[in-house]
Amino acid sequence: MKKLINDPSSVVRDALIGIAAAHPELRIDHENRIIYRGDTPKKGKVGLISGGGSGHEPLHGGFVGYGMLDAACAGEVFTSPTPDQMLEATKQVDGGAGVLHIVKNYTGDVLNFEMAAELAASETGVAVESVVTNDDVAVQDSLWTAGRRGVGVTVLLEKIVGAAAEAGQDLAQIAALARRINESGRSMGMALTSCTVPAAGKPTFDLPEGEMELGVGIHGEPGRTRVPTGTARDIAAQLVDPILRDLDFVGSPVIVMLNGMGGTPLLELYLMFGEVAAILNRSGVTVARNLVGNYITSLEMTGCSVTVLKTDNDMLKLWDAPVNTAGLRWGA
Amino acid sequence: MKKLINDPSSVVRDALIGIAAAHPELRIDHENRIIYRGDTPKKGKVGLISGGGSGHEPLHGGFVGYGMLDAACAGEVFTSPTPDQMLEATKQVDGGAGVLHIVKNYTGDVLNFEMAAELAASETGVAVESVVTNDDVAVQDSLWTAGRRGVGVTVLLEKIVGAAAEAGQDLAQIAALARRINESGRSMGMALTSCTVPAAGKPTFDLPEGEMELGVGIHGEPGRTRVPTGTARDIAAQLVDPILRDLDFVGSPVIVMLNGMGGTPLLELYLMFGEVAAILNRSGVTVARNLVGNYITSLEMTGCSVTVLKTDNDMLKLWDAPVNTAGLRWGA
Amino acid sequence: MTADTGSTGAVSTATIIAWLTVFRDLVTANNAYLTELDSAIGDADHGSNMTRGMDAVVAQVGSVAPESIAELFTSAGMTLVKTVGGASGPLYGTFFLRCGSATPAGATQLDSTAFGTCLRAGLEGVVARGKAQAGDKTMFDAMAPALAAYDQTVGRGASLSAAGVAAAVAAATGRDNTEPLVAKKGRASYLGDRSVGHIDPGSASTTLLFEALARALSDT
Amino acid sequence: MTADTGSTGAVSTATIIAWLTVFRDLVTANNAYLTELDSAIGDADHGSNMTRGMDAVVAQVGSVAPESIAELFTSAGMTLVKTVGGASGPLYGTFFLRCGSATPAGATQLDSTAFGTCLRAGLEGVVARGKAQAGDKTMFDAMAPALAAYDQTVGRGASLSAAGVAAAVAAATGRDNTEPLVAKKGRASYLGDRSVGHIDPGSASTTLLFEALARALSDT
Ligand SMILES: Nc1ncnc2c1ncn2[C@@H]1O[C@H](COP(=O)(O)OP(=O)(O)O)[C@@H](O)[C@H]1O
Ligand SMILES: Nc1ncnc2c1ncn2[C@@H]1O[C@H](COP(=O)(O)OP(=O)(O)O)[C@@H](O)[C@H]1O
Ligand SMILES: [Mg+2]
Ligand SMILES: [Mg+2]
Ligand SMILES: [Mg+2]
Ligand SMILES: [Mg+2]
Repeated sequence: MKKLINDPSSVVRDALIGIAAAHPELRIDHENRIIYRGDTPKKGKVGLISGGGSGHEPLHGGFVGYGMLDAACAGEVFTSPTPDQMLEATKQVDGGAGVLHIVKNYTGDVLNFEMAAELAASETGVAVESVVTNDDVAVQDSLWTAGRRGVGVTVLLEKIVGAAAEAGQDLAQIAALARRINESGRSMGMALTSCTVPAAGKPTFDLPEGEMELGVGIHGEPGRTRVPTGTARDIAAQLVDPILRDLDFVGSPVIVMLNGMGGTPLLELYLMFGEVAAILNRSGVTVARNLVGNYITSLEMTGCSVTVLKTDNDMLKLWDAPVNTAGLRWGA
Repeated sequence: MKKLINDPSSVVRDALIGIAAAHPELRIDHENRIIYRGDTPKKGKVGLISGGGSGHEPLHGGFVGYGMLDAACAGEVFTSPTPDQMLEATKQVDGGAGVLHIVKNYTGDVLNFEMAAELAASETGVAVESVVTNDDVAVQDSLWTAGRRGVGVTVLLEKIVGAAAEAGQDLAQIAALARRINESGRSMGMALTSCTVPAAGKPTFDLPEGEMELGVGIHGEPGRTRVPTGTARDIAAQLVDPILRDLDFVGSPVIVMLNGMGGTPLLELYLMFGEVAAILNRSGVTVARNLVGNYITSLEMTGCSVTVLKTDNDMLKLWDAPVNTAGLRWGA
Repeated sequence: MTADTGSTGAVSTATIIAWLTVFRDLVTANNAYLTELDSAIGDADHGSNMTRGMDAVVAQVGSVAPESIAELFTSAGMTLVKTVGGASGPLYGTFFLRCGSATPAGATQLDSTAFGTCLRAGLEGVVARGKAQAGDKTMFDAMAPALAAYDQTVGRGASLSAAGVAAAVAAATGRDNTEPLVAKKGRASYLGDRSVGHIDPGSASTTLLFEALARALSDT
Repeated sequence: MTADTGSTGAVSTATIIAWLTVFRDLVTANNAYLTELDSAIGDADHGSNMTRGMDAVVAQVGSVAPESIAELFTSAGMTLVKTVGGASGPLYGTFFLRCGSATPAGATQLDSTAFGTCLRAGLEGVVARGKAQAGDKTMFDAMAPALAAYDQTVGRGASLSAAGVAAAVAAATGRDNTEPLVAKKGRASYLGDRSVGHIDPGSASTTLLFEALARALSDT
């Protein structure tokens, strides 16, 4: 294993020290591993918190700041944070208008946020709503399983509801908006190589030359199927087709994110975006906005994911509103 | 070789198609492989162009836009662009106030920009100044060699002179500022793994477990020495010490960039920045601003580089001025 | 009424401390194995999750010296919830928290039936939290058979020690039985059919939990 | 005055076209080899750079059918400058551009001395552009000996064909002699002492240039 770390057991702690050094505008609670906006709580504004395992940077800590999250709780690498972290963050960011928990649909994240919400209800007067993202079309959904994973839509959702909170929408409106965004977005990912969890010390899986994992998530977990690699054009089709089969995107402006898994060069991500945009064009889907880059990653895994989100003018306005975070910034 | 590409020979062309799709605010000349600001030339503003081999993204195309470059010429992967590209860009961005060529010190870049400047002088009336960056302390400098490589300082320079051009400084002032920045900055890089040039089809070098290349540049070239890997703390010292030995940074506010080589997770880059910042603090160097992320990369190489730039209040003001590019954005 | 000749003994605070300590030792020794299982159908962290959590539990128990069994269980549960995260944190945490709630306050000794009631409450907590059913390929598939075996062994009047061994053996069988299953819950469910042919990591750590229990009960 | 019995012949436009075409064929066949050399002490692109450039040169020459030797050289030089980039683009480009400037306008035939003058002008162009000196571990170290051998062979009245062979042999020796050198120019110079023990990629492509010349001149 080759990594720029001091010790596998101190990766998250050490990285938080670096984040604190790099971003004096944020407030870091090192003991609880929480990254706060410097000016939270903002009186009257709904507080937005998220969190999850580390290793997906810039998600979520990189999305804390004006127009996006109030706080992000950092778990160990690929391990969701604990209820006490979320409870503490919930208390700290409440400006009297309640707090939204943004949760990616993984058993660990869901259970820990659930316990945090229970604790918040019993120990504090803070109104808490939770939204669970589950946009990954690689996973077959069913009432009887853990359901779909939450992946790329989480990034777009955090931006849009962040702007809504900044605009003064109340908790019920924001929770409803968040659920609507989740229902309107779909993602699909692939990997050319695995990542290495620091504590595990070796790649989670082996992927020989000529093969790729199709339908991977963001935890170095194997995908739905192992298939031969292909050209960027082929791969783009293998990512976009299942998305378009799952939801009708024709007729509404969409936001497209071409997300890198962490180890793929930006040159290739742009190249892939070109292929994805071409398919969407041919399919009659109108790309109104886009993001190309590493936004929700899986350590050094190479590969990418595509997220398509159906929007309307209101959502686009919220998307365009100023945001000022380490990972996403415009208009501010 | 595992890459998200269609064909090794069309990587740059295909990526430019993606960049055009992702950034309607830019203008792409696909034939000449030039990325332009949508609104260039701006009458009375000094035009800024740069360029180099592809594979270093976001450098340089990602730095085209308000407050930074007017145009970037894209070469093949790791191969400097050609004089006709630079000549064309020079003509296109001249708003009557002349054009600055920002050149990284590699024989290829220098020779091609030199020929472009000769052609501009003989074929056009455009006033051209060139600045060559050579900030890499890994390379021993000498009159009798190709000298030091231009690396990280190039990014900071493009931002700062971009703001100066926006503020209306004239060509002579801007060229002088650019040279002063180059003289005030130093960089040092390392790699844990090699990258793979698409046309070569295999890694440029093999780097076994437990070893790293110290003093690498950004072209997958081997470094100055191969040494055992160490903790992030050790590696930070091996990068920062030669920088501090080369130039005295005490007493002036510095901008520090902790740059990823392309394949290293952001989590590790932040962790490294924490270690670098600690060393600088201990050494009495005042870090006024910082950048942490992938800014001048070497395809999927893992590793990082540190750049330290000595500034003054004027430079910091230019640094803080609004910038709106794909790769660097604030205040706009 | 039974042929078993051992004493039925009692579970004391020392037994619980031994249980937790041996469980810590077992997950530490099997850290790489648990992570290996989690690499195949998960995210390669189950070993480090359990080791981190049980290290904290044993440290906490050592530093505050809880005076009752309920306190011990609650402390272990709270510590797991606070230090593990992931799916296993809330699930193992809830297991011990519910064990604690089901233990009479202040009690320092439990007979085999009362202890069985605690364990059963723990299992019900896991189900309430995780909604797993038999055959979903989770820790439930080791825990439920373990408790059934415990109850059955105690029911025929055997010793606590024998009940512990029976539980451990049943857990191991339950763990092995997860191999051919398609995962329905947790991270492995994303793999669909590809989860077949792999042992569920949580069922493996639960087997260690009951192996540890068997060892702790062997001294009762 | 000489024992050489071959005709001294003349260089025609056809000779130059053959030279460029064979050079294209040789760099194409040696693409991986040149890139391999460039991987060791450079950035792994010399093979693809030269192949891309010479493909374009041959395509261009074929499409416009230049009528004089000077036009051929100039076209080759311009095309290399426009399509190669990197260090080799301007250097090989300048080589041919200067060969062109040194060729009498409109000439379609050159004797061995006049042709030697062209080549010498090309070498001087490379030096003017790249400032390399003997022993800097660059293409110069193959090109300079090649021209010296050419001049010497022509000087003793030997055939163009013999001069081409002598140049190719000298280039190859020059290439091999770059191996122990510490690079002073170009990308390999960043390696300092680590550049020792590797052949300079540009000296290898320059050797191919003179091998191609030898083949083209063998028909004169
Ligand atoms: N809903 C559930 N009910 C019971 N056990 C579950 C459930 N979901 C997951 N598990 C158990 O948790 C184990 C995984 O734990 P761990 O790897 O620590 O967490 P994570 O999956 O969050 O990485 C699985 O092997 C499984 O036994
Ligand atoms: N200053 C110079 N003078 C002469 N030849 C040079 C000089 N610099 C580099 N070269 C030659 O160029 C070759 C490298 O070409 P190439 O790999 O195509 O370009 P780059 O170094 O830009 O990647 C070197 O092997 C060397 O022979
Ligand atoms: Mg996990
Ligand atoms: Mg090159
Ligand atoms: Mg796991
Ligand atoms: Mg090269």
